Amino acid sequence: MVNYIDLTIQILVAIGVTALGFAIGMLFNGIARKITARIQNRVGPPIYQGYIDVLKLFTKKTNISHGWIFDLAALFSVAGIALAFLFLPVAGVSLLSGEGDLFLILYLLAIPALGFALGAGASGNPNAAVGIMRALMTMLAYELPLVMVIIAMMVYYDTTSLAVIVQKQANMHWAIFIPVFFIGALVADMALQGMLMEKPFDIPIAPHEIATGPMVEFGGKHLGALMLYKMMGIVVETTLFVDLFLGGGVILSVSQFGWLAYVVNFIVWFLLILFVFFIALLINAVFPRFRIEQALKFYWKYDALVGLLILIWIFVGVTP
Amino acid sequence: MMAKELFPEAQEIRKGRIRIETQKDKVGEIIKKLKDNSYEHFVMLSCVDWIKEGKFELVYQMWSYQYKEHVMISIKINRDGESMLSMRHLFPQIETYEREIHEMFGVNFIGNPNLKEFILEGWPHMPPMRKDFDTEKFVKDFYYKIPEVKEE
Amino acid sequence: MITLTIAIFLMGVIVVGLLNKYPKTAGIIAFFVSLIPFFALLSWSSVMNITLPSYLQFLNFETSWQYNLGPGTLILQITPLGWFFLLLLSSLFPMVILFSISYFRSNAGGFYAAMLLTMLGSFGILLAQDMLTFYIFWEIMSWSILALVIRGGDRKAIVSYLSFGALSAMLILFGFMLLYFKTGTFVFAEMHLDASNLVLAAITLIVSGFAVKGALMPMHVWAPHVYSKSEEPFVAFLSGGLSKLGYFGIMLFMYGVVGFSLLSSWGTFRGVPLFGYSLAVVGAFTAFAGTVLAVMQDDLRKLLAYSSIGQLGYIAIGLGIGTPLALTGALFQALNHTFFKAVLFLAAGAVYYRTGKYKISELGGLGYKMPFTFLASLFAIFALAAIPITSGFAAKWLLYEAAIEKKFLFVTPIMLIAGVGAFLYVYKILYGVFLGEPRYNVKEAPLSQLVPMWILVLPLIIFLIFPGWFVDLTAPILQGYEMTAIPHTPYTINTSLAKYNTLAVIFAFIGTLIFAFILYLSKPQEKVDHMDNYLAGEPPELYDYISMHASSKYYEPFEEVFYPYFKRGAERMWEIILAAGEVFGSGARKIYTGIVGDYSIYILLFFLIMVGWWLLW
Amino acid sequence: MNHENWSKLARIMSKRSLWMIHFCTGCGAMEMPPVMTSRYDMERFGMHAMATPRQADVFLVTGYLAVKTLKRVVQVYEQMRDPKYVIGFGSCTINGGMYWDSYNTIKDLSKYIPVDVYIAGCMPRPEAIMDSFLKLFDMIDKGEAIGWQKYHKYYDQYKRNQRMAFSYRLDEVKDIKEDDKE
Amino acid sequence: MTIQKEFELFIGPNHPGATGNMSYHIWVEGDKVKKAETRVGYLHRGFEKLMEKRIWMQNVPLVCRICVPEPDVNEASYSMAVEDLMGWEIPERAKYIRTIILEMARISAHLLTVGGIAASLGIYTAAQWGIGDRDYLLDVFEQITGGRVYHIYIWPGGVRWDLPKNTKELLTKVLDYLESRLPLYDDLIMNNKVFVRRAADVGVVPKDKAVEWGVTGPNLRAAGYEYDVRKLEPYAAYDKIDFEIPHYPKLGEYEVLSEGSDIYTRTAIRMLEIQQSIKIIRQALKDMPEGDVLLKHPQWFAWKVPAGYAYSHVESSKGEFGYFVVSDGEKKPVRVHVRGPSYTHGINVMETIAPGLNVADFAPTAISLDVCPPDIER
Repeated sequence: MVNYIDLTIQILVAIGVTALGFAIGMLFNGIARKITARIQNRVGPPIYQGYIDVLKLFTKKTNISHGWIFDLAALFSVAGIALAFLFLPVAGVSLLSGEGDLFLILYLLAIPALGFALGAGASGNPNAAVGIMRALMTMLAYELPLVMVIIAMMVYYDTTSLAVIVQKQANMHWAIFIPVFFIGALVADMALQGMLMEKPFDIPIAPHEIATGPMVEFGGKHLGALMLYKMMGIVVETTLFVDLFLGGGVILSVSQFGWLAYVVNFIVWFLLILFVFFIALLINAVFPRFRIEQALKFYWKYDALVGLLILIWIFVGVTP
Repeated sequence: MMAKELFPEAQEIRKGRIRIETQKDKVGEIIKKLKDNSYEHFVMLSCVDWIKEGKFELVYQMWSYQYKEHVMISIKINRDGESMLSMRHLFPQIETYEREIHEMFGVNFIGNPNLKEFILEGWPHMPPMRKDFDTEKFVKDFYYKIPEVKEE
Repeated sequence: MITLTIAIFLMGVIVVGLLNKYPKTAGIIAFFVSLIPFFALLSWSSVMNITLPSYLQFLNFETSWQYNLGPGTLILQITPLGWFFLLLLSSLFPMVILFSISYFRSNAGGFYAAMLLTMLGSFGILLAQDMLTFYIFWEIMSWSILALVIRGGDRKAIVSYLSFGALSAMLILFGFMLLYFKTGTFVFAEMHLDASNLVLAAITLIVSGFAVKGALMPMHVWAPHVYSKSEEPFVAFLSGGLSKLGYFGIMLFMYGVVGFSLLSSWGTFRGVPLFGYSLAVVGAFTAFAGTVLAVMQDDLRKLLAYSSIGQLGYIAIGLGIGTPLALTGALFQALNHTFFKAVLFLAAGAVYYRTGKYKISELGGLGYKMPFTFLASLFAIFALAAIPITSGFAAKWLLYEAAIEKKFLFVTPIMLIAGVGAFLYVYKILYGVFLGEPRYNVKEAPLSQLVPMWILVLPLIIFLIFPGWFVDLTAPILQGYEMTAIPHTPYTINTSLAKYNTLAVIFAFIGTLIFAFILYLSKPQEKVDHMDNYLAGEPPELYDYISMHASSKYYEPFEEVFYPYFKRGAERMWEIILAAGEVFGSGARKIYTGIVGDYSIYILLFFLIMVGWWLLW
Repeated sequence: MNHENWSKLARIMSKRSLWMIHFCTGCGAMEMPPVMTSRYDMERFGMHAMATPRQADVFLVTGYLAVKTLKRVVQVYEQMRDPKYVIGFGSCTINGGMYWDSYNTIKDLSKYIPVDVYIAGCMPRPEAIMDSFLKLFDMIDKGEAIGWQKYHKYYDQYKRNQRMAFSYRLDEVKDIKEDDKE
Repeated sequence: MTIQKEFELFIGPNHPGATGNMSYHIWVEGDKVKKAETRVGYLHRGFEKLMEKRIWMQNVPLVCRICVPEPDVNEASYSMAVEDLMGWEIPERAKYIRTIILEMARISAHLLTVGGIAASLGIYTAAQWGIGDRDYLLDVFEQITGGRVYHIYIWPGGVRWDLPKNTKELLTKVLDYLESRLPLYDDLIMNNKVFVRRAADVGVVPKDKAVEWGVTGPNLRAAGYEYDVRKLEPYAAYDKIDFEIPHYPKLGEYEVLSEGSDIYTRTAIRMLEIQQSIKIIRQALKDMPEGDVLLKHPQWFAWKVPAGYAYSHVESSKGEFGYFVVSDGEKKPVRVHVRGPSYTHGINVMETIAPGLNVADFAPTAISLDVCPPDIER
């Protein structure tokens, strides 16, 4: 029998966490712009600018659409990224992450991307098509080193579940303190740069080349949905990194400290994803972007080579 | 060889500025000869409207990096529809200059296939750079006559 | 009943062959004949421990059938494995025939005849219990495929199919002979094999023979040519259904005839039989290379062909690893591939039917014109790309889990990257064919083409929600190999490493979709014309035509990076094939005149010679 | 929340996040980089340049408009989504400025598209530009920046003037009236 | 229906990669540009027509509006042409002041361009810094001339007025600041590995064609010619000042990476020219004699310029900027024709080198050629 009270609570918590994820995402947008502005000798917008922008886009009086396939982009991108977030352990709290694993998360991240690509393609603009081509190729490029590291971790921890990986890193046994995974974290951080679409891998949206690429025809609420996707994407992707290498931000055990542990873990998680994002921003501020084939070569030559070494290391070290 | 040695009819108007007045069928030959003699930088092609004489003056201007000398090859053609041979095979940028002069003065260049609209778009009147086109009158008759948007 | 079935099929072949001038009638007759295997399947459902209501089992087929034929006995018997693959083929086949009814406007009798013959061959292969039967039906199938390839009329395709078909047949025949030499019997159940090198050689030969049909690299060379130069309904059946027969054969001989313990006795590597390990590596390479090659194609059918090769590689990986998890994954992948690839090929056929174009760079903007074709292929594409809102994901997930469970450190990244690469080529199809600039003013495909497509989409949705039902199907098969099915409930699958709960995914997705939908409905919108687009401010009315479809050479940077690595390999391979094929083909070309009637006679002659040979022996 | 409060909120959001279209129509664009960058930094107000008209809210018509450009400006303006605002930048948009007798530049921008705020000067200093932003904020707050509503309301008149300008002929008006009748 | 394989993109006018209000209509297949057409005319004001309607002196405020990023070259070139026809020799101090003003304009234009090239490849920080630092120069301009952008300071016969008293200190301070910033730009742009990969061997103007195509200025020097109007035909006080012409392959502290004039070399040349300009201004400030800055000439409205033809050219930050002036001895010119360097760079050079360019490299190439549309169509 299904326990309806538990189910309701679960659903409410899920809604709350999703809302929180979006809220943090929008805050991160403001923080990012502020930090970038400081690097560029500017004052920058207020830190809550992300909220204003999204609200403004959703309050535009008229919107355009290129047909129902175009609208799929807005739906799929928001829904898909929220879905991916629900399957991630956040600060050690796993909502649905027990129900799926890392492979699922990797594929869930493709839902918003593919939905976005559908909408952009339906807009019929060549800029958008070129942008999507670049986005998909960037994805192919950074996935190789990323999955190499992730698979090394899966084999090392003998699980594919992210929740279990986080659990096994409890009591500060973070993966990043293991030498091989410290290198792995560096490899994954480069991949994260591509995932976050920060320079030198912001090739898909390069404004000077293809006028913001896929987003070229999006305005109003459609663009608002895409911005939500992008902002939430920051939270999802940095959380994935933190879960993999930094123990998900768990420093206090819930069984020992009770609710205090939730609060502290949450703060630590927030600081850690902010830190990871901050590094990405610093790199973003001082690099130009690659051409697409250069990005592919960079990831598959250098990053993946290190990833291969990690795999060999694990291959030798772990006996089946 | 310097321009003065090549063409005795060339006159030096001031230091480093040579002017050659010639006929329109000799232009190609002169430019070619100058180009071969280190006058390899084509500066520009100008058109001057001498309305009193009823002539257009086309001035081909070249520069020699070696002799530091500027040569103006000047020809005059009739204002009323005389054509000129295109020199686009000698320097690629001449094509653009001819295109502009065609549009702004109405001079036809034979052998230039690319004389389509360049700067203006849908211009229905006389080529505007001609002296007999009165821009002030045009502005007063046109732009100032466009009605304001009346708000009820 | 089986005798009757074979008789009906053969009669059907003759009848539809004669009705060449009446394609519609021939098609309808062929459709009714094509339903018979499916009824047989229903009546045999007890093999899989499924009890169906009696009104679905109105035809009662016997479970085993024997025919005494000189040197041996032909034995047909339904087994769980045969039942499973028959499920794929017999549900696909009527749909393909249904699709063809409106697809062919003329000259279709030969097509239906050959198709029925192909199905008859497959039917026999799946039920065969001895090598003799297996081989006879295998040849029937192969030769009738040849007739269909010849209908396509491309010399390269014919030569390559002929050479590879012959190679495949020879390998299999040689393997069978070795096995017969070793055991003295044709019947699978009576073979008692030991861990000798002779058996290893036999099984290697047999598996490589089947790999040709399964388009495993490097035996894939024929596939792109045949897939891209034959008629679409046949290609759908070839790629969706017939290619599975190769894997059926591999599975039958590796796990049914030889068995997991015997495979292990030839050496293991990190807990996996060495034989299986190498098959898995070949499969991973196929998956990756097939994907990369698919990304580079411009011809829609070639793209789908290479994509088939890539996706079939996953099955080989599963069969190679050989744990219950992996075999379940492989079978699941086989099922998914049958349906989504058939849908995609049929959609390509529908697109061709309406526009007459196969080149992706020449198509475009059909999504709004043919919305149902688009949606069906979108679903198929989601399944192909293993998006977790179709059953395609469950299959890939099982394979990944199996690989990680066995600590396949180097194979798994390749599998995953091939999965990501799939996004690239599916987007090429989506954008190039269905999205972008509307270039054609065409109608939606006819209903008789849409219905089969949508029926074939159904399994992808059902097994998305209840992957556990699929695991139930595998239980009897695995039981036969002394394995137990993986732990599951109708909507969850558990492995030693993780758990996959489809209900959680679906409900969460519906929830977030509702959230997105509320946001989306917050403001009204207006639809704008395609030309009301961002052109950097240029007013479109100033231009006669602005080409805005970027699909030609869509992945040019990708091609520039990868082409040099693939060009030489593929070309050299092709040279060898041509040299071999030329020897075989130059004589053959005189015989292959291009008239379907002739080929039927050849096939009949071959049949007689074959039977005669067996009788004399 | 009732409708009035809602639209007030919308106005507040809209004013604090005005995205400018990246379109340098004239030499006034030269003073835009300083405004955008570290010296004056208009991102303080939440404003930044967007590439395409679909994304943008405010159009800075930076300086004189050749008729050829006016076509593009109108195209871009019509592609922008409501609410949208126009700032006429420099004397040239007001009365033609330096180019009062030029045959190819329009003299009064508000004849062709509605303008919410004008900035005088050739060229206006960044301070003036920033001031115009504040003025626009103020107008949006009070609900006075209604150029886009005017454009809908007097669409015929704007369209007539645009067509006249595009054809360089006054008599184009007649044709339009006939068109409208049809 | 025939299917066109290429798709069409418009780089401009409303495009972040456009170099001002102009447009490239490009045909692209896959990732490569197959054909490019330059569309100009969006900024056409009919300057040359307007100048025929105005008296000689009234044209000075008009000419500076031809090239916005660097208006002073127009004033200088026009004034030189008029002085040429009049036969005037301007006072020595005015020559030095002109030099200072022109070099300041060069620095500010180069900062804008280098920032623009960097931004087009993605280093927005460089653009922000560049434009921010340029503003300090604009402050100096404002103090000297009263205007930030349009200065109308160089007149036929000299300059309008003498430098204010504290200009020297202010300018020195700004130059010191700029010099301290240059190493940062080097780190951010020129020594950036990703920048080098993106910029080297991209958008190459071949050396053997450069002169014939009419390439001038930094773009020509990047191709390997040591041609500079300041040395070839010294104007203002350049003949008395010691400076170098940075050209390929003498790239100073920068690595020599490629043949011909590519994005990287063009950027390097501009960075080096900023250094040279700072050096020139320092010298000019030091050597500047005292005295008049403007010739005593008749009332402006009464000028009649002797009949004749004159061509004067100056080295702008983009290339050779020339004025062809024809007078018939009246109060108004008969014809003034402006030769903008972008006329060749933007049209025939761009259209010739575009086929084969990667679509990602198109805008950076155009920006690094420093195409400025107003001097094409005027």
